[in-house]
Amino acid sequence: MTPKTASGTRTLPPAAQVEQELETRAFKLSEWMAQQGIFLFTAVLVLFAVVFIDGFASLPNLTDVFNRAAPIGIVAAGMTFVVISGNYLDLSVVAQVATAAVVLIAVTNAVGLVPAILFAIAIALVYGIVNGIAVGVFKANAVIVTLSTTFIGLGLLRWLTGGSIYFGESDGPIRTFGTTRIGPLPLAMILFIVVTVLLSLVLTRTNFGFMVRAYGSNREATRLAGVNTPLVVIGAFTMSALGAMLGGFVLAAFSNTAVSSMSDGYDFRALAAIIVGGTSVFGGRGSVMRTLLGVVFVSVLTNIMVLSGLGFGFQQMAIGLLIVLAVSVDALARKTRAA
Amino acid sequence: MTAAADAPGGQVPSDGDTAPVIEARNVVKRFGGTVAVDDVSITVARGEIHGLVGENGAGKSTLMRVLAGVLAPNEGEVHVDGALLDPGDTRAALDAGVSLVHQELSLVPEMTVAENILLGSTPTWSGFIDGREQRRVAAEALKEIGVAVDLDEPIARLSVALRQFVEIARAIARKPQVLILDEPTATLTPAETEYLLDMLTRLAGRGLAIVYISHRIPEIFAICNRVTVLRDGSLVASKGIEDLTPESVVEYMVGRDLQLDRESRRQDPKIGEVVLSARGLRAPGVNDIDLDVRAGEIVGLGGLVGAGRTELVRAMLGADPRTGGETTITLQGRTRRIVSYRAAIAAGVAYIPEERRSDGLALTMTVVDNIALPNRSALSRAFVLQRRRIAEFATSLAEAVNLRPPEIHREVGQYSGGNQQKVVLAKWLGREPDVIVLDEPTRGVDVGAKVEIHRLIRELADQGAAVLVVSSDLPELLELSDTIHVVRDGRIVGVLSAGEAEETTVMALASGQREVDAA
Amino acid sequence: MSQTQTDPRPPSEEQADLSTSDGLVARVRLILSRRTEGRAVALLMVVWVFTLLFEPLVWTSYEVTLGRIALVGLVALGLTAVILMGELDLAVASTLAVSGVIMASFDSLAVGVLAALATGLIVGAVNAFFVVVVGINSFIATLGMLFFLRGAAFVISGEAPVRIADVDAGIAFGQPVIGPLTPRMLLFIVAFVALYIFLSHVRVGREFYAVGGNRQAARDAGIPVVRRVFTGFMISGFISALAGVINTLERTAADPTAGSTVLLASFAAAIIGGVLLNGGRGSVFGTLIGASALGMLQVALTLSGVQVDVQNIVIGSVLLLAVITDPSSLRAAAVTARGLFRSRSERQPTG
Amino acid sequence: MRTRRLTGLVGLLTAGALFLAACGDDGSNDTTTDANEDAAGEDAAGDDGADGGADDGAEDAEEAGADPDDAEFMVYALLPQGNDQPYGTTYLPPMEEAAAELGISLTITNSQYDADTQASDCEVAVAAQPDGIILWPAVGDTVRPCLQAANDAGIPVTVTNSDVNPEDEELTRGYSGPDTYGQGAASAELMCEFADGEDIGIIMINGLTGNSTAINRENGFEDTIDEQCSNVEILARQPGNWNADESQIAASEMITAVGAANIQGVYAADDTMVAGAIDALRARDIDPADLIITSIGNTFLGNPLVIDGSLDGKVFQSSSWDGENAVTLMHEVLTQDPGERIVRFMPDVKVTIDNAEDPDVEPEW
Repeated sequence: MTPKTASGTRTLPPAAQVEQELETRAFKLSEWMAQQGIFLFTAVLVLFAVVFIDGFASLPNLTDVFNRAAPIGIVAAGMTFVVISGNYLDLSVVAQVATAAVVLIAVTNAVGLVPAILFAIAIALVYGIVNGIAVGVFKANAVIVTLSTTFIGLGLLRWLTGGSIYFGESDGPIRTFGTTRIGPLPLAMILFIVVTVLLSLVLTRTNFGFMVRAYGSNREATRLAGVNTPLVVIGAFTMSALGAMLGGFVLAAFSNTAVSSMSDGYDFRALAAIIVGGTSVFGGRGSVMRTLLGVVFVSVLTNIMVLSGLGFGFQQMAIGLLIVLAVSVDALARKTRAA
Repeated sequence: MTAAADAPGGQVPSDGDTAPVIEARNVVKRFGGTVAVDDVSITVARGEIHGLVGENGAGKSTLMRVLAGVLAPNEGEVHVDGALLDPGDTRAALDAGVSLVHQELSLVPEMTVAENILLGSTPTWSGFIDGREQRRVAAEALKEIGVAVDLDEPIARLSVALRQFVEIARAIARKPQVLILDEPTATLTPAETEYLLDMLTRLAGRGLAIVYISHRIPEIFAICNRVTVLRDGSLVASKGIEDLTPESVVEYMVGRDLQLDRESRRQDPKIGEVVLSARGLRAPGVNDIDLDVRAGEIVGLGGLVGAGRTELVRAMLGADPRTGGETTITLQGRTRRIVSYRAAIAAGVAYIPEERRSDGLALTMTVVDNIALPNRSALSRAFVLQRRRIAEFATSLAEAVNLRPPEIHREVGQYSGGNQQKVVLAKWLGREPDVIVLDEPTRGVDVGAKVEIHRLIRELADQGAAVLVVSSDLPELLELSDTIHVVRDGRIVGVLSAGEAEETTVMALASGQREVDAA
Repeated sequence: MSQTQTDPRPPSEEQADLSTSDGLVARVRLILSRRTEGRAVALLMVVWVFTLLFEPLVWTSYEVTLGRIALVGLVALGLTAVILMGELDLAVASTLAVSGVIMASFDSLAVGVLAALATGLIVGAVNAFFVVVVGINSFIATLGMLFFLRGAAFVISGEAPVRIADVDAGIAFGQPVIGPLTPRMLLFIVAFVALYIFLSHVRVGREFYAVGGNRQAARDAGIPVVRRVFTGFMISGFISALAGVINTLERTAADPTAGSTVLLASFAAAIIGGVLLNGGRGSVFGTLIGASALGMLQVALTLSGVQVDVQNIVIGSVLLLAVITDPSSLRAAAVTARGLFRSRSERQPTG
Repeated sequence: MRTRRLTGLVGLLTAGALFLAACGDDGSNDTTTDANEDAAGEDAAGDDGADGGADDGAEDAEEAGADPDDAEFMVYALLPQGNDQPYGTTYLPPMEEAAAELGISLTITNSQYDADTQASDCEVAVAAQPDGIILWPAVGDTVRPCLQAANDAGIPVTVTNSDVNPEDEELTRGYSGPDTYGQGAASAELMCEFADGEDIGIIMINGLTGNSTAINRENGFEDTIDEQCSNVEILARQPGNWNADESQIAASEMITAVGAANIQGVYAADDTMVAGAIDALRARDIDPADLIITSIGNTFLGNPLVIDGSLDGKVFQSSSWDGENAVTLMHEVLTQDPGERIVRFMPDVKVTIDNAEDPDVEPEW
């Protein structure tokens, strides 16, 4: 589970050093596949669907695809920061999404929309900071840390809310948000795009996002460049938490209901999308836009399978195969490059 | 298994039997363009301790790796007991009785001493580990080198010195005929070193053939019967110890016309006030160091691998925790204590680490990104990176360091060592540092790049920066430095001014062959 | 490092006081300090005290407690073998489910059991193939398998529980055979002893530590790393399948959704047991203790009528505690803390 | 008493935390002592979290179980859900009230639909030697061993919410709750009524894949359709996982798959999911009133839909009835020990526009 830069020894054997100095150019095609494969795959899949699946190309169906993609996509977009920082994943999104959804509807019903949102943000920050400190300061393994915060978080949520299901007012702001369309497009879908673009900008254009990528690429080099690395990690987990929060909002608004069990499986589903998108779990390589593609790819695939009447089991099997396939390409590319 | 392996090294008599146990014939080893070992032949006889000396990068380690079958030579062959060793087959070399004690430790931290000594050849009884046998062999090996370590102690709990000895015990346990030690004393204290040397003489006395690689001339003269000197990959001398003097060995090692270096030295540098200053600095591997670097001055840190120079600079800058002492940086009359690495960077320090690939660069990122990393704040407004400015900035720096080809959007990992090092420099040049610390700035760098890097370093100094250079490359050290501090065992054992510094004097100090009162 | 620089004595002496430390206390302390299970033992003791004081039932009806420990611990044992090599196996729960379903879909129990166990071995081999041959990070490879196998379980079972051929045999299987011990507990004990011996006294198993602790050194020493990794994953796969078989027999039916809580529980047990996720450190003994602590805690909390949510809060806290009190974590935190403290004093210049 | 236990637990965990920190340097590579000192502090802080969590637990457990001291009977209730599912959430309070009234001290477990956990809970329960065990099977096929064990220990078992397999019935003293199969069947009967002989195509939205209630309802519905109205054809089916979002998307996708024109009806296995399905129809500007839609449940989502005509009919299922009767039945068994097995089905009230406003079909969640 060690990211590559965390290897204990700081010196390479001299011979190995010399060898590494030599220019090692990647084999072009496999390289390209690793880099651009997801674009190709998505294109092929969509093309296939348009040709062979009746009704796939229809607007309502594409809307379904995006409705599938929106909540998980926003969560994945946020989690991308954690993955790129070389910390594998944030399991606690399960607890975070459910909490955000419940808080949004319950507190809106009780007090109002604004306090609800503020409260949700506060909770997201707590998650981000707790996970971030445990991983960034204590250098504890992200998987276990977020696993335990999931236990604690879900436990607290269910214990405090008694696990009830919450319904938004049938004409409340949440419902409005959930049903409003701009032109043919549901608002949630637009939010999904906007958030992804925003997060993508944060990752590629801002000082912070830059440090996250650098940290994921080489922790020590980043530290020696004078970066406050614990803060970077805390930041990454906070982005993940905020993404999870928005995902929870969208999920709640979509059906105007919220219940603590509504986000089951979001942890690994989000990670699956990120990996399929081609972001490397070794950190450093990847982008939010790739995650967007990954999410779209997975939803298109699921959609196709539902349209062709295939059951839940087959859907799971397909996703599993997909993950291994997508990463195999990357791995083989890395091998050919090393060779 | 060859017949040779059956003859346990321990018992072989050393009665004047000088038939070569191991023989390398016209070995050539290239790495891409660079020739690491050029047509070298050596022979080692039973009971002989064969010293192999040369500067860093002279090709000693590579030659030994060939002998031990770790590397396959491009040309030439290795014979053990007259039998040809199939190249690049570690297992075969081991079976033939050639054991290499690696320079870097290759032990499993969580396994016990006994287990590590027999790692890979664990005695088993139908699959089950034969604990008694394991402990017996391990104990025997340890007894043979006369070190008492608790067999059940996990390696992780041993001192580096003891780990080194366990490595040796491991080599001995394989009942080798030839024992190759690559810089075994690099991490040992004088006492431990002395102990190791006695041990080797004892082993040789029992007929073991030993190849001993070291920079440290006194050690060579303490134990070796023959000495082979390598320089730039080729063999320059191979004589019996009686025909050599420490001075002559150093001459052979260095043996280079020094005129060129003289000219390229800086003439009358304008040296100002003390900027970077360490007092009573203590850290693992660093013993109570005082060090000053003045504005416009290039201070060189000479010494052998493992002398503690890297530890010194890292502790000085707070990159690694220190156990005592303090560092200050004085600029425009304002003195700041350097309490953390980030404080040092904030105070205007630039640090080019020794391990470029693991500590210096984010290899999966582009040149621009790497250059931007330390300068990100300057290049972003309201936390937003300004792409165009960064690109221009990077381009200009890429030109300044003469990056070839200057494709700033290429992944650094795809550049050669020399170019990578230029990128490391570029990313710090951007900050116009007042203090710049370089650790082995030209290791693994081609000649062309080397010259340019030297030029850059001088320019920095001329602009009034305080420069501290760590280098194991003597000509480089002499060529660059205005003052040279020689470090040994974590202490500064000599300070030489550009004028009086000769390669021989530096080497003599570094290797402890000569103690001089600090100039 | 520091020792080498400060300690002038030759190593033989330096070692003397450690090795020849007579006096039982020193001996014991030495032995203990070498174990990796310390924190797990501490936790177990706490749980013991708690249960003895407040839930003696945990002890009086020990066979129940044992049953729970076996349930939590079995898969964790197999997982430990993989983690010791610095790899991960997220597919254990799905393997458990799919092997159970496969077993139940045969008309003959015997054949079914064999088929299920074979499935486990194959799954392990496939995981290993992707990890060492293709070169995928085991985390992802097994993540893929997690989805795939779960899906397979649904497909094979037709998305509904499958009753085993011979229900009475299943019920009989749930009954004690030796004293209060049911086959599940016996198999758990056997698996533990076997793995313990394998990992500490069999060369192949012991070399797992080398593979996880310093893979390069392992290669240099001529250890066939690839074969070891295969072995490890196949052990994990086999044990998961075994757990699947046991559960299916005891429940008299295979449930495609089975094992929902297994994956995380096993990890928790191993981590609390002091197994280092980066590999090379830990032991099945530690895992056993971790599993026992978790199992007893769960039983005790259940008996106390604590609802599952609160149980999760407690277990989560314990787990978090276990990771941040890992020595390396404590050191890392200490360094950062010192850094913060220093940079505050940095403000006022001196001299 | 439970409070005492838990505070004990908390205290000891805290002690344990410090203990752990103390043992912090076990097996570590040359640890620096000061590191551990610093850390001990860090860690004590970390522990407060655990502390807080468990404290909550303390009070909670107090609320959860009735005061045991003057309890006549001690009963274990092995449930597969609780506060993690809305049904369970509305099932528990009436159950606990009833227990308090009848002087029964309840210990409730939640296996979260994991058969193995429930089996283990069952062992715990049997070991505790209570007066009775109320069982809500997590996976119907897997409970026989548990029943066997209870029987051997002479502990009466009653079943709630979803009945055990016929061959296991002799091991139980009674069943109260909805006939989950029957609910599916009743919903199908509604469907047949409304279809009224014409050939129609419908889409089917089921519960969580693999979940026993989901399976029973699906079978009940499908079998009845086959027997009573072969004119109704199930064109497509997908799981909605008891969840409005999933159900809405799944429904919408099935509409795409089979074509809106071919669909004259929708069946969803519960109210939450039918609400999602109706949203899906609306989103495609299909007026749900034109379709025959039936479901099962008692949520606040359901009845309004019936009233506004979009949901034609549903089978009312009262979680409170369910929870309350689970206890009363057990009490009956304990006090008057009736000979044969009592089966008390929750009345399968069919809710249509005619009776949607009746108080006895008042939504509960």
